Amino acid sequence: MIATTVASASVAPAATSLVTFDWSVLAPVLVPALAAVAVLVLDVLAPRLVRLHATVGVLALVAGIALTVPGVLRTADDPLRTLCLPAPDGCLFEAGPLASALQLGALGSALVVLLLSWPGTDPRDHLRGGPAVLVSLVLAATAGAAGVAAAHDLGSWLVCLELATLPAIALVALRGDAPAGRGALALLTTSLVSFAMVALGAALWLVSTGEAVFSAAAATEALADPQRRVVLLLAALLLLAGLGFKLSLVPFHVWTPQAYAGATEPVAAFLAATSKVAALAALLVVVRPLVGAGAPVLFGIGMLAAVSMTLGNVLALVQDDPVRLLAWSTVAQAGWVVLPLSALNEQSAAASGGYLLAYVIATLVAFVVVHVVTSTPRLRGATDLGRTLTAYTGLLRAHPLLGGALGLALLSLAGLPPGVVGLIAKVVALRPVVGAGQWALALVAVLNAVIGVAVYLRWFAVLLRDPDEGPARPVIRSIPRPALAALVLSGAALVATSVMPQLLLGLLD
Amino acid sequence: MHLAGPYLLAAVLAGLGAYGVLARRNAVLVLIGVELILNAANLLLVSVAAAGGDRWAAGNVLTLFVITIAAAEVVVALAVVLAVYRLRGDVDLDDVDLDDATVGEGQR
Amino acid sequence: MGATVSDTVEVTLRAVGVLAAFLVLPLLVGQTEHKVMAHMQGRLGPMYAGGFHGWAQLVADGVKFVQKEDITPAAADKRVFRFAPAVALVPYLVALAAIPLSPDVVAADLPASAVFVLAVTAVGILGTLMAGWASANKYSLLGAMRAAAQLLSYELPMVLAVASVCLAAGSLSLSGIAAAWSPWWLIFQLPGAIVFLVAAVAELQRPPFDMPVADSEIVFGAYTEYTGLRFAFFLLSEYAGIVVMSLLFAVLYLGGWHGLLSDQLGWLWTLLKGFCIAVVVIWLRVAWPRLREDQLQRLAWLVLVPLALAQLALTGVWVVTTA
Amino acid sequence: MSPYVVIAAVVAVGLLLFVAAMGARALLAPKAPTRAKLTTYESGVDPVGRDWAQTQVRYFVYAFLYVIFAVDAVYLFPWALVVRSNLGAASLLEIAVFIGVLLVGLVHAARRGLLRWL
Amino acid sequence: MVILTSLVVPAAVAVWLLTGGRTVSHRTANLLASVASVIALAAVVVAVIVRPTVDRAWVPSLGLRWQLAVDGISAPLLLLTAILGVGVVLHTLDRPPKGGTTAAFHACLLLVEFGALATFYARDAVLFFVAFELVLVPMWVLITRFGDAHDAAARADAGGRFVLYTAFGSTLMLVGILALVAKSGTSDLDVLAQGGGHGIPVGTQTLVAALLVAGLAVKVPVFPLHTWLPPAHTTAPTAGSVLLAAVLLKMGTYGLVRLPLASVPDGFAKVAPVLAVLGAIGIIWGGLACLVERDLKRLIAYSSVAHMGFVILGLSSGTRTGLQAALFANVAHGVISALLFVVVGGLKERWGSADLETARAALREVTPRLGFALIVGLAASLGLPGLAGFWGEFLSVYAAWSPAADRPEGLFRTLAVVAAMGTVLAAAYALRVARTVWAGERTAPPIEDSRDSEWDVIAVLVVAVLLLGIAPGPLLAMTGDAVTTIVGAAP
Repeated sequence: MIATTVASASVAPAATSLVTFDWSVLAPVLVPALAAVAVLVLDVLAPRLVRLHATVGVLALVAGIALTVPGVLRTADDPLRTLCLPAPDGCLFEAGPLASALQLGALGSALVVLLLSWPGTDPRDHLRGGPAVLVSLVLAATAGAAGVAAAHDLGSWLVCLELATLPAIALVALRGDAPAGRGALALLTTSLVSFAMVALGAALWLVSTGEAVFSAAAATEALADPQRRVVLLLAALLLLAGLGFKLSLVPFHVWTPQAYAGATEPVAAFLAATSKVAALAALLVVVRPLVGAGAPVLFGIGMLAAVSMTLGNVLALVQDDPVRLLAWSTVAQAGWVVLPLSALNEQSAAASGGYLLAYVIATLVAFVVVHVVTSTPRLRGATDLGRTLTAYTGLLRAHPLLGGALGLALLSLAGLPPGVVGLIAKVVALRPVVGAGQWALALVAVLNAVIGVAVYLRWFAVLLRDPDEGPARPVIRSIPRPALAALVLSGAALVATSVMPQLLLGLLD
Repeated sequence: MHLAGPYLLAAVLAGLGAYGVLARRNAVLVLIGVELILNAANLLLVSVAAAGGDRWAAGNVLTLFVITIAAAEVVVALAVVLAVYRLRGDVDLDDVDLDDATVGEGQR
Repeated sequence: MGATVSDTVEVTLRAVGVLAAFLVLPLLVGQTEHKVMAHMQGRLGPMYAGGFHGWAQLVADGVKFVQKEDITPAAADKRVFRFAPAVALVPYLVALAAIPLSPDVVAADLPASAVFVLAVTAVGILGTLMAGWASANKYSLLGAMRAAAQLLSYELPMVLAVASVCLAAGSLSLSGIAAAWSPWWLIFQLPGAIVFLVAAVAELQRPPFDMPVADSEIVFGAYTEYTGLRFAFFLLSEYAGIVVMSLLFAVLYLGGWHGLLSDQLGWLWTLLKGFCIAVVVIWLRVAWPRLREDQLQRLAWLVLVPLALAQLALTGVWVVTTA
Repeated sequence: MSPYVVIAAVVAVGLLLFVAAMGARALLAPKAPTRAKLTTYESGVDPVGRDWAQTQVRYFVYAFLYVIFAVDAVYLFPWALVVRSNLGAASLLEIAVFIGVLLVGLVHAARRGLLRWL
Repeated sequence: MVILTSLVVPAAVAVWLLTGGRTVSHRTANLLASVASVIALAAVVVAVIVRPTVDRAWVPSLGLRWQLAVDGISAPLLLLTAILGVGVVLHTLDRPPKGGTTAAFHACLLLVEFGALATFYARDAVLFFVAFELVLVPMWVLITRFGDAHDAAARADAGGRFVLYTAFGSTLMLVGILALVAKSGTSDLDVLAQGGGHGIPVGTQTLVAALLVAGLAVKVPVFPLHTWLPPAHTTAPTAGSVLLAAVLLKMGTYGLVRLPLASVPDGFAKVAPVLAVLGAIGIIWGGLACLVERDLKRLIAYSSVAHMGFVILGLSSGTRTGLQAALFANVAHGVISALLFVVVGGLKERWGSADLETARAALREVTPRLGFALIVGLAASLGLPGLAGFWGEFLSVYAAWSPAADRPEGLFRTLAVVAAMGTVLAAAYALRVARTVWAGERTAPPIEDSRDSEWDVIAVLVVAVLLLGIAPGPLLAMTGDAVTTIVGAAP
């Protein structure tokens, strides 16, 4: 199925003399996509060299990351463009700083996920199809995520969005036990419904604007006409709802805890990080031309954000499985992510992206630690203890590196110093809302900031305890090297952005 | 070309599909509902293209894309069904719980 | 709409014409099968009904079927069970309407008739699936599953082969394809033709691809519970299928009405070529043993699909280099 | 007059044929149902178990493969129409990439034993 | 440079203690922390004299700068923080913390000091918020990890309340700050103070002021948002209580001066009467609670609520005197409450509980040093002339009696009367404590008197209480100029 979608993605840009074609601009998308196919070929040729497959994946992602740099360095008014047809606003692919930063986020988080699921690190995982399938799926979904960020027309947008989604479903199912099946089914049904909505929304977009590109000019023109305005708003609503599924916004969130709990931790990390980047990137592509759309969409996003935060936080507060906790926290954070969009001004897209990236870094670190703790053999032979909060008792003292990383991640998610990046992200997210004078929404956000603090400090308090208080605490003698690399990579990003938040925010403008 | 007919049909299809998605808690019926919505979308796209309303024949091309992606979705669905079958020994999707908002541990 | 009276008359005439062809041609093929098979097996076949070489045997069979009791099993899903024969039969009728015998002799000259015919014939399998499912019989269900799997597997090489022809002709219309045909295609499209023929036979569940109705294992597959006229409909649909596929093959690969005396014969050429193909299909039934389910699938995926793809590549390169 | 009208008429005629034939049957055929006659046929013995049995899930694999590969038809036929235009060689290359990716998938699946009939 | 020194040294030592030096002995950790806090103190002293400024870009995308400076308003609080920073570390020398590693304890103390100093230095509104948040986690750790060893549930509850209330307040404040920044276009506090809210409509000013006041009131704390304070004080270790009362509460009042009062004065004028009423209620409420409270630490916490009520009243009056009074009372309360908490913490350590009814020897009889310190603290607390508490409270009441022109005079005069009654309540509860704890004839069971580091800290604090009471002039002079820039030269 990856094959199909990859291929259709490659069919989309017709390489004729009519169309400009710049490989280097497309590279952040093409490199992982090609690597996904290459891994499958490698798997056919040399099925036993699983480390080689993983290496290819890692190298492709590193290359992809390097290739996003030119886009990051551009200004918002002058993005890298390619696949341009000879018409006004006719470019199908635009990589400005925001899009490139999101690409960077997607590729980077996928890199951490790949390192984390390095073959042989987790003896419990007998993944069906072998590591090559996992690597290939991750790469394909990452290509989709990178593509959707820069997509400018309905076609590549749809294809890339689903390319980012479908492999994720398969990834969840890969663990191959009952919860995985259930999680995959939940995710599957959700993404089917979401795709239906998005497709219908895209069709209505075309109907109302008469344009297959996300063009601000065409949207403005459609908004001026009362009849087309209704259609366009309906399209926006459908697109928003469809993406709400992917972003786990309430009321489209129910799949999140099931899928996270069913998947392996690396895959859950992938869902929480890369998939979310893809979803938000897709949303930003839609929202940008709608900046002038006015109240209904604005109100809708604000409502979604408020409800998501509240419900996510409240339910996260009562979870005992760290993965489920992180799942509900995703729901809450998704609310924060779209919060600035309710202001619908120039700042808000970058603010939303900035918040998302901060969240992605922190949540990745959390997942890395959860994975290491969960996959470590336990003292008294219990198998599932990493999946309860008590398993983290005294981690800060028992294993300072893991405990410190997790602690910093949790504080970042809570938005408390020393997790300064989380705090700055909250400032960034609230700024457009306050600037637009949406006081009610700001008040809800304030309340949720407090509940969020409670959510993460509840876990953090467990880390702080005396290690001897906990039951059968994990004996983590040594962390496997790839997992350590993942930890160092994501942890370093967290520390660096906490000390110098500009590293993160500077990417976006 | 007069577009009222296709648009009306699309609205009916989308409505039926939405009903199927919303009302039925059965996975297969949800899938059918989704297909209906997708066909409504395709119908809209094709109508726009037939009316010559867009540049680059995008309506037609998008229809192909939607069909492709829908097929890919079905493939993934089949794969997941296969996986579930191997776990549970049957492929009865009817009792798949679609609105499990379980707090804490999900029921096994 | 603004349809005039003459339009209505024309449409009715065309539809009735198709129906007439649909009722006559399969009988012709059926009778041929009776006789050809008999002679291949060293016997005479029907000799009495109607007098001359038992020409009316199938008509007599039909009359017999009408008079037989029609049983719907108590456990069956009755509506689906009763409607399944129509679903199996009507698609071939519709397909027949879109196949041109000559540029003029065609009931409905659709712009993309090649794709249309492929799509419509694929619906026929739904009748088998419905029959198998609604019978509430284990043999039926098994047969239906086999039939469906077989159709799925062979539909792909068939589609690829047709795509290759369309590519070579630059047209999706059967008339257009036949018009663009040249004798050189007999060699150049040979792999595709073989793939198409094999796939067509498999889709019709004719021997040697009759695993779905393998009587020694699953009685009569999806049709086990059927009796009387409904059963006859399934039989009819099989022969109608032979007619449709043979004509399609004739149009796609043998140039349809192109022949030595094309000006005079025209549509007769197409019929003649189609008849020859039908005889080949009959011959295959006599000459080959039944393939096992796994052999059948492997043939599709590991031989026919690659072959069809190779044909497609060949055609593509040829088209691009000569264009 | 659109050829599709003829198609619709043919469909109607087909259904009419079915209805007429069934009508004829109703007039001509005898009707004497008995319980034994209406039981499910299982080669002469009494039916065992439920009416609808579970079937082999492996048939799904073919559905699975079919959906993957049949989609290429969606692109092949339009491509067949335009390949003579100025798209030419470039489109050939693209369709080759497209089918190549599909083939990689098929080979991978075959290598993983998906096509083995167990 | 000195500003950075005073910030970087404690932070660096804290980080090292949390990472590399996790296993050092108590002595070593204490020595390091002492050195760090002494260096910080020295740097602060220099900074207060020299008044340097730091201005470096941090997050250009947000316009956020490391903009640090010292002026008359922050100088006393900086000094107070730095002195108490040394004090608490010194106080810990003979009391190895329970519940966690000593390195972590010292690191938390230093981090609180770092955060508080940064808050007082900050001249950028957003930076102020960031620094404000900085103290949360270390303080929370001090309460939940190192607090009352007997009752884990109470620790968790108190820590949770502390952190949640404060986070709520600070996020509310953030909304206010962001609104202010959005409206005025700058986050530079000095520019904001000079602008004085010109060009912002009064309605918006009021809203912004309400948000800022509501947020900061949690931290002060103003009645009815004070309910986090008693449990936090009760469970926190002595060092934590001292920092909490003497430093963290001051961040709230300091914020009130810096943000709403200076930046949106017109809006603050609208909010001030409400704030003043709440302050007055706090005075009475705190006093009444003290009359019936049995737990000594909790009692002092309630008295803090009352004292902060005076500060709030002074701030609300909108006059130069009121502001000066508030700033003075702020510092005075810092010193007094620190003294009381050290004493009461010591008692709790010795008795095992801070309950007034616990049978114990009278302090007058067995521990003259502790007894003396307690009496000084209580006397200062009730506002006895000649001690630190007097000037602030006296001037506050005076300012409330004659508030600024745009304040409702009748209301403020009533509040002045109420506040004056509050001082009577203070006297009553102070005497109650003195009678049950200090007086009496019993000599059993005996407890040890204060010595070594504890006595050193007490001595310094007692001296400070006396100095502030006898010679308020220097402190008032220090704040004078800055106050003038905020309220103008009016009385």
